[in-house]
Amino acid sequence: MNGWILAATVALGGGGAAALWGVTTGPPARRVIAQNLTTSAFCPALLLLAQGYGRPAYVDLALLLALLGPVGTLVFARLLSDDLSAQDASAWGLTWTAAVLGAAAVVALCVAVGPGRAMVKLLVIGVLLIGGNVIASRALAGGFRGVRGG
Amino acid sequence: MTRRTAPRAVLLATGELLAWWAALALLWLVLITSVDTLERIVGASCAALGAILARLGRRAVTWR
Amino acid sequence: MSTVMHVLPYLVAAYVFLTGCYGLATSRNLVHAVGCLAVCQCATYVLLLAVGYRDGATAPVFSDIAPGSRPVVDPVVQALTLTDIVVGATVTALLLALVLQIAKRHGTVDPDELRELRG
Amino acid sequence: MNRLRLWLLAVGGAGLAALLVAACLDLPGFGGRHHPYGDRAVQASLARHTANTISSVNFDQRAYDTLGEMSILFAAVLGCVVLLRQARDEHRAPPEPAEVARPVRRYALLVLPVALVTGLYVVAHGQLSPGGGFQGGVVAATALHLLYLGADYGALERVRPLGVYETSDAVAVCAYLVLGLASVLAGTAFLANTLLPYGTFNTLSSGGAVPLLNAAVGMEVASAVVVLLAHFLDQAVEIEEEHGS
Amino acid sequence: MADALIVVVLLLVAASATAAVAQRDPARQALVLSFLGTLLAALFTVLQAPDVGLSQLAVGSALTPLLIMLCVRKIRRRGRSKEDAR
Repeated sequence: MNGWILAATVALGGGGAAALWGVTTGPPARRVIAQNLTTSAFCPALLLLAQGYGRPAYVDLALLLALLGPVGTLVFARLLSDDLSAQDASAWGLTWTAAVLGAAAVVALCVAVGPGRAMVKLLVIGVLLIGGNVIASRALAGGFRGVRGG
Repeated sequence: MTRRTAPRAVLLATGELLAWWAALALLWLVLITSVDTLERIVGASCAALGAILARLGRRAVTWR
Repeated sequence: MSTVMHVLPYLVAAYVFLTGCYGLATSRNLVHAVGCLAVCQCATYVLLLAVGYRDGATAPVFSDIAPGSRPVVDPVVQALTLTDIVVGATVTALLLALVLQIAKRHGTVDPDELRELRG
Repeated sequence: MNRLRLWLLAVGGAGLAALLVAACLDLPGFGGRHHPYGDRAVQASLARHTANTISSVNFDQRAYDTLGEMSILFAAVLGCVVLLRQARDEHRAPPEPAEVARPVRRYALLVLPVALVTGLYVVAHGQLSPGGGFQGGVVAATALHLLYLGADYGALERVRPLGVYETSDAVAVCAYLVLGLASVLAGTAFLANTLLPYGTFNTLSSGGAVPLLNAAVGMEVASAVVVLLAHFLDQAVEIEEEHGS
Repeated sequence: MADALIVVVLLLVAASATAAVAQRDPARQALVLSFLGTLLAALFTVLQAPDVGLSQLAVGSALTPLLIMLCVRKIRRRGRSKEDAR
């Protein structure tokens, strides 16, 4: 029984269900935050799967998600900025807990992988993920105030 | 000697391009698994492309 | 449990397809209809990949494992799904362009109102 | 009329559902061992030293099908360009510079080259690790639009001369065709991967023509997506109706 | 253990597909479609199809939402200018 896959199941199942509930209900501000947190839940899950299946090649998936996830959130932050500016769309507590959980997963994987090129790649993905999510939530919290929705 | 071709501006520009090129070449080396000459050549050219785009992007954003 | 597992992915694919068709048929906004069509297409991805799966197998990509060392899933199905995703994205783009034209020429994106505009 | 339509939908849906469930129950079990095509595809891919079997299937065993898919992409983008052009009763307002928060702008300028290099990495290693021309091309195109997301549409327009991308789109499609015709000129079949040496396994030059076709498709997808998004962005941000109409 | 993971992700895919269809407003549907795209990329990884997962990630996370949101913005902006002109 592979511990990594169990952790990935918990991340995908729990994080996925919470993000789905967040994306489908509540005010638009809360929905875009849930979409942002989807990335910070699924990227570590993909990393855990790559380790669980014993396939370092799957790490490229997490790399691409760490890059394009925040870009997707920026798309919504910018094009929904008129709806978001009305409500306060900042959930810094959630963002930082997700960032800490992501960092914990990356550190655990680095320990498991051992020093070398693979560890540096994991750290690059971790930095991109956490940086991307923090900036995306910064954009949601009012990054596009001067933009008239476009 | 317009502002753009003043030696100092040219120096700054090449400095920025080189810095971006070095960083992106390092990123390429991290991404690939096996390193051989062809990988280095392709990596160097992709990093150069990225450096040019980085500089163009910065100038496009700061250009008013 | 395993008998359910044998057929669950196909049933999920069929369910997603039917849900997409229901959304497409009862949509009151053409952009929403294009989204429902995208959901229908997602069903085909799930079905195709479920057909190609093999228990305990890994992907037939041998950049980090030795060929033949582990059982592999079916690559042909994955190539079909990859083509499906790319064509799906371009069809979505073309349909959205058409929706923009309809909105511009008829001033509405509600399919029912469009029907009444004729004549 | 609406009630009749819903009723018809319900009957049709129920019939389709019944047929689908019957079909699902008859399919071979999920996770079965019998994959005849898969085993042969893996053998053919390994014979030609292509580590990524999916890229080998896409660009070597079924390259003609990928040619068709690429022309679908080209035709769809052409359709969008024709549909979304500026009509007579519309004028083009210059995009007003938008004030974006400083950290967001710095993030966009930082991730822009990183995403481009990652996209090129995914294209270049298409025949080795997971990835390929399509995925890398879309990532590279999306990277370019970080300028719009991180700053304003004017900044993106300064960096993205549309004519260059339209010609590179056409050049990439022609490159794919020329690679195919090259093997015809050399005496074998169209798009047959028998011309170039297959190189050593799991290196960048392995797989004969697969990496070249990958690069051609990557360039085509990247420029096609840029052209596509350009026309959608023009419609959404710049082109406005004459208010008098 | 891998079966449980497949079942969990498949049920999530079914639920998010239902949510995507039930969401009548296109802007909010784009949000759910973006979530569905990322979830499908995870499902494809679980079904051992990384190439397809990469393709779904590239297309589903940034390209399709951007296209839909630009379309929504154009229709919403046209609606607003129509009211001013009237």
